[in-house]
Amino acid sequence: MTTTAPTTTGVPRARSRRRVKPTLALGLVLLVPFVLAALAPRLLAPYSPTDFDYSAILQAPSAKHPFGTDNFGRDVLSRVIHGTRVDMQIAVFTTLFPFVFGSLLGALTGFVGRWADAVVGRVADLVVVFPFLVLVIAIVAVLGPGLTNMYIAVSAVGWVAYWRLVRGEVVAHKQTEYAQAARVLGFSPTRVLLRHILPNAITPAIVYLMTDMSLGILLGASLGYLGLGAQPPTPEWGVMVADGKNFMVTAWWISGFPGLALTLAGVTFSLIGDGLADALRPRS
Amino acid sequence: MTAVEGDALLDVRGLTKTFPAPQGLVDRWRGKPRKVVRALTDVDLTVRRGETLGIVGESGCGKSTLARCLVRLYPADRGSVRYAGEDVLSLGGDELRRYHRRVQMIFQDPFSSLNPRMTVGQVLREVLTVHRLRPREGMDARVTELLSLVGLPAEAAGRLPHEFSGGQRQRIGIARALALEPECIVADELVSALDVSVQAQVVNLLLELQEKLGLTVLFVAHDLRLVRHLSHRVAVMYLGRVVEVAPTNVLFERPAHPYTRALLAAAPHLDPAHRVDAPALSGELPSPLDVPSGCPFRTRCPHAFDRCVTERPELLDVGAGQQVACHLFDPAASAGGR
Amino acid sequence: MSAAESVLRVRDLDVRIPTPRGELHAVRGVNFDLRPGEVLGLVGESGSGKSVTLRALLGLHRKPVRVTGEVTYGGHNLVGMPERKLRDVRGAQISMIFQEPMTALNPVLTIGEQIRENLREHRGVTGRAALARATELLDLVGIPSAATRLADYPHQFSGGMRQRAMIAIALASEPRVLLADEPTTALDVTIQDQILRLLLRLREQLGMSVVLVTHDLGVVAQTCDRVAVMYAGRLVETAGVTDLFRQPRHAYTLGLLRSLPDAGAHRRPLRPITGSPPDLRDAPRGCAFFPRCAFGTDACLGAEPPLVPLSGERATACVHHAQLPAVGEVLV
Amino acid sequence: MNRFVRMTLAVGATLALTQALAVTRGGTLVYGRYADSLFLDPVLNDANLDIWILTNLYDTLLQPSSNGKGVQPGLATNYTVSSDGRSLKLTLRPGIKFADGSAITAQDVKWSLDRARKPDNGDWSGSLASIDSITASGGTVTLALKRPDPTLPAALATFNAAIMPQKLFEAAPGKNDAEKAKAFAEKPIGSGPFVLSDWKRGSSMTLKRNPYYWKKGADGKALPYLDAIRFEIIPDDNTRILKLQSGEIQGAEFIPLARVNELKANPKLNMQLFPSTKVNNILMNNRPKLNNGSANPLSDVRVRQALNYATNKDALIQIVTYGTGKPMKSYMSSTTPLYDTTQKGYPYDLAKAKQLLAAAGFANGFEVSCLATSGSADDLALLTALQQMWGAVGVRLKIEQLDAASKTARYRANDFQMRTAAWTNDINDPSQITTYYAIYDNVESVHTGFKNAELEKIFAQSQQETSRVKRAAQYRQIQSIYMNAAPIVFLYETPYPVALQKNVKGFVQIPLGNNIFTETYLDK
Amino acid sequence: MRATYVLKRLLQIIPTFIAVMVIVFLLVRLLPGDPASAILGDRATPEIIERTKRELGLDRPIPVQFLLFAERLLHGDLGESSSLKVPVLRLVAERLPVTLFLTVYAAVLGVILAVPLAVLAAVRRNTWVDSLIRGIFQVGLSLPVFYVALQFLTLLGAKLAWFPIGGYGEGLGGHLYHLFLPALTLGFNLAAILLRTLRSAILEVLTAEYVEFARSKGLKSAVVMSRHVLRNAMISTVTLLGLNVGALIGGAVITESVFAIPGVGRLMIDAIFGRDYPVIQGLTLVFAVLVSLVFLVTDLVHARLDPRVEHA
Repeated sequence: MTTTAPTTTGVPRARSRRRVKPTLALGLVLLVPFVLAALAPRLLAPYSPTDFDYSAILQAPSAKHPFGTDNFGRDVLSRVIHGTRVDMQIAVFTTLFPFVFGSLLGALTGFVGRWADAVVGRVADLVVVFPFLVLVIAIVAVLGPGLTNMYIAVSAVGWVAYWRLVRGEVVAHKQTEYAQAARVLGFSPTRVLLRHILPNAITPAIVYLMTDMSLGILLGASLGYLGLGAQPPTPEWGVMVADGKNFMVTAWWISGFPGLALTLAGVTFSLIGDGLADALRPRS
Repeated sequence: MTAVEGDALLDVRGLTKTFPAPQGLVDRWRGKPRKVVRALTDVDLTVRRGETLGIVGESGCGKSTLARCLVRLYPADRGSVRYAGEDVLSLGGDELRRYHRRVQMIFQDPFSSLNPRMTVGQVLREVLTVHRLRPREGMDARVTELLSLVGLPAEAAGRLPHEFSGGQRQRIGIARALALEPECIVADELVSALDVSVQAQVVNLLLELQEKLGLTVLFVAHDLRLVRHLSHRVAVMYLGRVVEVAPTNVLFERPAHPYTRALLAAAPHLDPAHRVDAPALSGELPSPLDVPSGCPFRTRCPHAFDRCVTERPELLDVGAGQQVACHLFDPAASAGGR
Repeated sequence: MSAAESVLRVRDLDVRIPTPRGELHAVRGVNFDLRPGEVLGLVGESGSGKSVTLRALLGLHRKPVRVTGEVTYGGHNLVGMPERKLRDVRGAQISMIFQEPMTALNPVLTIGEQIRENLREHRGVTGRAALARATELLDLVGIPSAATRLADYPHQFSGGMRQRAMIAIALASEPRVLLADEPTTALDVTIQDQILRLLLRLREQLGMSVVLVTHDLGVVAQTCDRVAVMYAGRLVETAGVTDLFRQPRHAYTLGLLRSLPDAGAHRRPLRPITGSPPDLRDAPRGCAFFPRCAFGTDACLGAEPPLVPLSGERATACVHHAQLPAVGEVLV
Repeated sequence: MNRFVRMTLAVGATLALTQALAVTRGGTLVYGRYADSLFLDPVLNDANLDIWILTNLYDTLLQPSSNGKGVQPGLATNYTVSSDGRSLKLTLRPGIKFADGSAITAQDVKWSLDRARKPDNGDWSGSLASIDSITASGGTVTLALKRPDPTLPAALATFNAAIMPQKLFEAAPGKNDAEKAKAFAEKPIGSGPFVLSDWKRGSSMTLKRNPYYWKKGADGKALPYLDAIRFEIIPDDNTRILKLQSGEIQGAEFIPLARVNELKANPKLNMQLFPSTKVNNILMNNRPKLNNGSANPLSDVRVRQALNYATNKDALIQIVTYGTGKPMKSYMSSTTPLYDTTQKGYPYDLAKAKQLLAAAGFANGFEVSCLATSGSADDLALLTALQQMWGAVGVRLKIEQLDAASKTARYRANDFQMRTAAWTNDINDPSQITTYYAIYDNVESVHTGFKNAELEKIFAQSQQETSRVKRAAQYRQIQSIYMNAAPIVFLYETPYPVALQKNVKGFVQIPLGNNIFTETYLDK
Repeated sequence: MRATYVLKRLLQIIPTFIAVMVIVFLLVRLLPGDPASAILGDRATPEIIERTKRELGLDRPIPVQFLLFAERLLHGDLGESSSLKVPVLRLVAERLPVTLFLTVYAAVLGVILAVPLAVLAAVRRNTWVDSLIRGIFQVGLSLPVFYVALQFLTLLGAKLAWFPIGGYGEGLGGHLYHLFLPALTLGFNLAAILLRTLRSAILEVLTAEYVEFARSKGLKSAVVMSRHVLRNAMISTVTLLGLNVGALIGGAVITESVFAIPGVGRLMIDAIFGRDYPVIQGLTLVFAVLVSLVFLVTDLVHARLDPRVEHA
């Protein structure tokens, strides 16, 4: 190998450490309090989220009650903290099934193509014709209000986004030369799909998962606000905003802090999503 | 500069491949026949053991489709491909896997031909594992061996594709194909995405490996200079057909088909002294959705006559191992326009 | 070559492109003159800065890319000229065509609209006259049944036709200089052949000067009058086209020519340039080609060798230009 | 929550105010309601949503007197009862007209009353049950009675005895009375001070002044003063109040008690707490099994008593009614005649509650669900408070939020375990609420399923009893039995909270709940 | 635009409508118990339920039931509201215009907000202007619609009294005035969605070679921006707008509830609390038909804007 040997210096140095993007870092930092509150609300919350204190009704934020109290004397801070678990649960449960089911289906139909793809495509087209919230509300109306039925409804509708994303990516990646190479190398279709195509095709779905989690929280809170989601006295942020709306003028803190928590949670997931989009993009 | 006179390793007969063109609902309801892209039409070709067969042609001529049909990436519509006597198109399961061990493909794009999430070592080890080519203990040694075979250092195994230059990535692609210890390599535009100075490095590697491992190579490219340099024989394709096959020196020195002649003339010559004012060929390539009747080249051919419209010319032997699909060379016909 | 007879005079052109991993010094002190009616080839491999140079001539770079130096046209320096004034030159006096006609034509405007837009802007021609002129232009670039095709959208054209249409658009203002950025790279050989001939014919007919950026030495040999070779953001050699191919005066040019397959050496190993080009985020010390050069000595290190004039019209930045063998000579 | 016979009118003072010297005529009053009416037929309707505005559309022969103790002339100028008490003769006011200008005849009266007393027609036919037959001639209508009935004049002043135009009703499309009623009620023509002019279901209803109304105002001209009333349906309490505060509407009903003090402090508003006969309680399903077949812990009287003991009424009054209410000590309001002042109710006693639950085998409590009106802050406040209180004895309360209409529907089907409820009398007599709350054969004791033979026997006697003293003794017994059986959770009595712009005068919601706009005007 | 393309798209909508009917038909059959009781509410007597069953053909096999359902639909019969006792079609006819007005208004406000800011953010990319705009809309995307609505209601409506608290108003001016806050609530949310995509669309177009070509022609910046950049970026905006009509309607459901606007959104919520299944069914159908029509229009507009579509 005399003439062809390239100099080894030609191989660029591996840039082993990737810098974590500021958006991702900020998102992860913001996520910490939510995770803590969701995992150990009892340790963090100074009071019970449901106990009344008639001696402390509608108190403005103070050292004793940093977020004030509501019309039953419940500590708003404690309710917001306990609400974290409910809303994080909503974020996860409204997205997990759609993500898993939609992605798998997308991977399969995108890879196999033909009639399976066409059939699922038609179903998906149909589902998106129904406004998301309307369909979820209609299903909840039929099944009855409550978180479980909300999850069922969201799952029935939410998979489409993931199916589209993953299917599109799989179709695109199926055409790439590395996927073709994998086939020519004699790899089984399962291996080509799972080992080669899916890891590359799933990225947008993971990024979307984050956005979807914030949308899931918003949806859960909206349904809670409308009385179709979590039921009182569950300290769910949307329900809390609804509880506090009569006091918007006289006691802004009752709905203000849960509203703030909702927004912050949304921003957190969006930031993580944006950050992940950067971090998961393969270098080329 | 003599062609290798080996036995036929790959024998392609009447290979035809079409792709359906998208069709609207309305047209379907009206019962309009579905349009198809004619990628390959009745392709006959023989690749001999140990030789490098160059396949040239412009975009849309079907050369990449042919390559992909040969490695079973695309199912063919019609025709046969025999590899060492075995019917390739009917292979399935383990048989197909064994075929792929013998016939490998190397791809064009150094950026997309490697899975961006797998290190070079993982790429190579996966091949070895799936085909059970090495026991676990011997795996690392083999990976190093393969890397050094293509001129890459052993530490390259730990890196991801994006850490390599284009030329290095093509080397990795070659190593991946070589991991299977194939007899035959189908190289689709192997170096066309690389800069000239790097092209030469990869070309040299290919030459060297071919010598060392006795590979048969199907070299698909549009760069005539490269094809001329590397190939023992060359097949020229136009609109899904093979229009001429000949030993390299014959083809470049005595091109027979009017298209081959135009193609050679159109390729910019490196000597500024050889300048021509008029273009070698006028007109544009017809749509592969709407291939002309008879000879596909007749719409641009300066010699076209009536028969070219009605009758499709067959690939005929014209001596010295040269085959041409052109009515001008049909001894049965009176017209002789050479 | 005196400045007076040049259409375009480029001096000390520098382009700096900020990237996440540091500033890319893409063009470094480029000097050249474009003469009336000539085709100047700007040759180099990917990343050599040839396209960046071309865009800098027209001031197409946007913030945060920094361009310094002089590009003199008609007595004015185009670098740093306010956009409003620049527009009198850009597109009017100097036009440009691009590599990918598919992406360089606006997909939502018809070819006719895209030509007329130019006529209106620079020639003040509108209405029926514009239509007639547009037809004439399409005809000029060899598009059959030009009048009917004005209403077509770019996607309805074939690749070659699109490139012709783009040339027609660029020529609408009857420019004195045409900048062509790899105009045939995306095309097939036979179509490339047609387009190159077309460019040469139009150059004759319209008396334009052309700067042709390409990486294809064959295209250079067949099209250009003079050649400027770029490597790592610098011009390393300029020469008349015949001289260049006969006797390159820079080790890099020599390497390029040598790495090409030679008709006489069937299936013999080629002579590649080893290694790969430097990363322009770190300024090279000495000659940028030194790490890959077979002729390099300590003399190549130190200051980066400037482009020095040789006999005739030639100039080179190679310290060892006198020692370089001919293209065909075998190296030891 | 509804049915009522009206007549208390403990509002003389308020009414007197409306007789102030200068009234302003004209203008449209926009009034925010929490829900829309459903069926504007005086006989066949079944909800307060209808009843409380019906008398604005349909007038009655007699009207409740302004002091609330008796009746005053309406469409009839006077009535006379025969000496044996078995006949009642009414003289119609001359020249009275329906809203379309056609005359109101004695035949219309006979037809209307016959329709209203037909036993199958609606929930209120019982109030006219003593009528045997009706004869109409010229300007008089004579009612022949089966037995003497001292409550009949009051019944004739009640919404279901409203006078409707027979011809127009019968001209309405439909095969039978129910279908005709439905068609007619879409665009009813009545005899009241207003007439329906536009109705967008569930969003707004506009009533226009009836130019043919007989009653004269303080200025000597025909009532009503207003040109029109527009009811805007704003289910959300907060939005309703905000719209009132911003002046977009001039009145809003069902102000959450939590906000009474805030609105009282608003100088632009007149926060009214109209005295009422309203009692707030929680109805319990006393049946052994629920509709879905599961066992019902509430069927055990000890459990029901325990829940009553576990309910801290004083705390609820503070939390839920913001001090505006008072504890309920009988099933009837303390404003109802024959209310027994010696009743003690259920004091707050957790120990007793626990003991009772343990005795009933629910030492570890149980889960129970309660229907609530969605969007009602009061219901939510009440139930979240009860969740807390009952949680102390292990009872886990689930809240099921429903809109008013379907909540009613659910309970009518006995498909509930508990529901929030409130009652307002329609007639100034304890018999009505007793019939509903304690007598099984009427509506299964407001669908609780409560049935007590002794109570029913005493009640039957009381219905014949003319001596007020004896009747009071009977009612004391009835109230005691009911209290011990505890078919409901006794909560508190509350007023009607209505907030108005300062310039809205002469509006009154009578203790029976009816919204009276007849003499309402917008001051300059 | 070629007629065949329009025809093609129109034909494609038919199977969608049929499938939508099937889904809506099946929706109520998900209910425990029989649909007749659901439709009539719990107060219906067994006789009435039986009669209704016969009238509605509910005693027939499911496919026949569906055909009957479809037939009634084709005659414009959406059934009768069980709580309000009027034909659902009448309710829809009364209230749909309100919702349409609101959503179109919101879409217009959204576009007015998003387009110039997206252009600004794209042109000034990676500067503080860009960060600020993106930050604001990032938060906007995370703000619950009902919360924004409540804040607007309280601050701009009640406290400052700049805008009415709710209602629909009279006449065009009245509608515009009354629906400003709800439309802004929705529009802001929509703008947040649009801005993100539009900004990257503009960025992508800005780096497109045809923009460079346009600049090399010496065209004015404004011409380059409007003719070349925006015209192409608008294609994705229109598509995005169309795709988000569902989100807009969902938002309208919430805003109408908060602002007491008598539209179909509030009707839907009222119907759910009233267990008014005919209304839920009818509205779901109406919404789906509406969305598919919007998709159709979007496609046609897209084809109009992008000549590549119909030729593909």
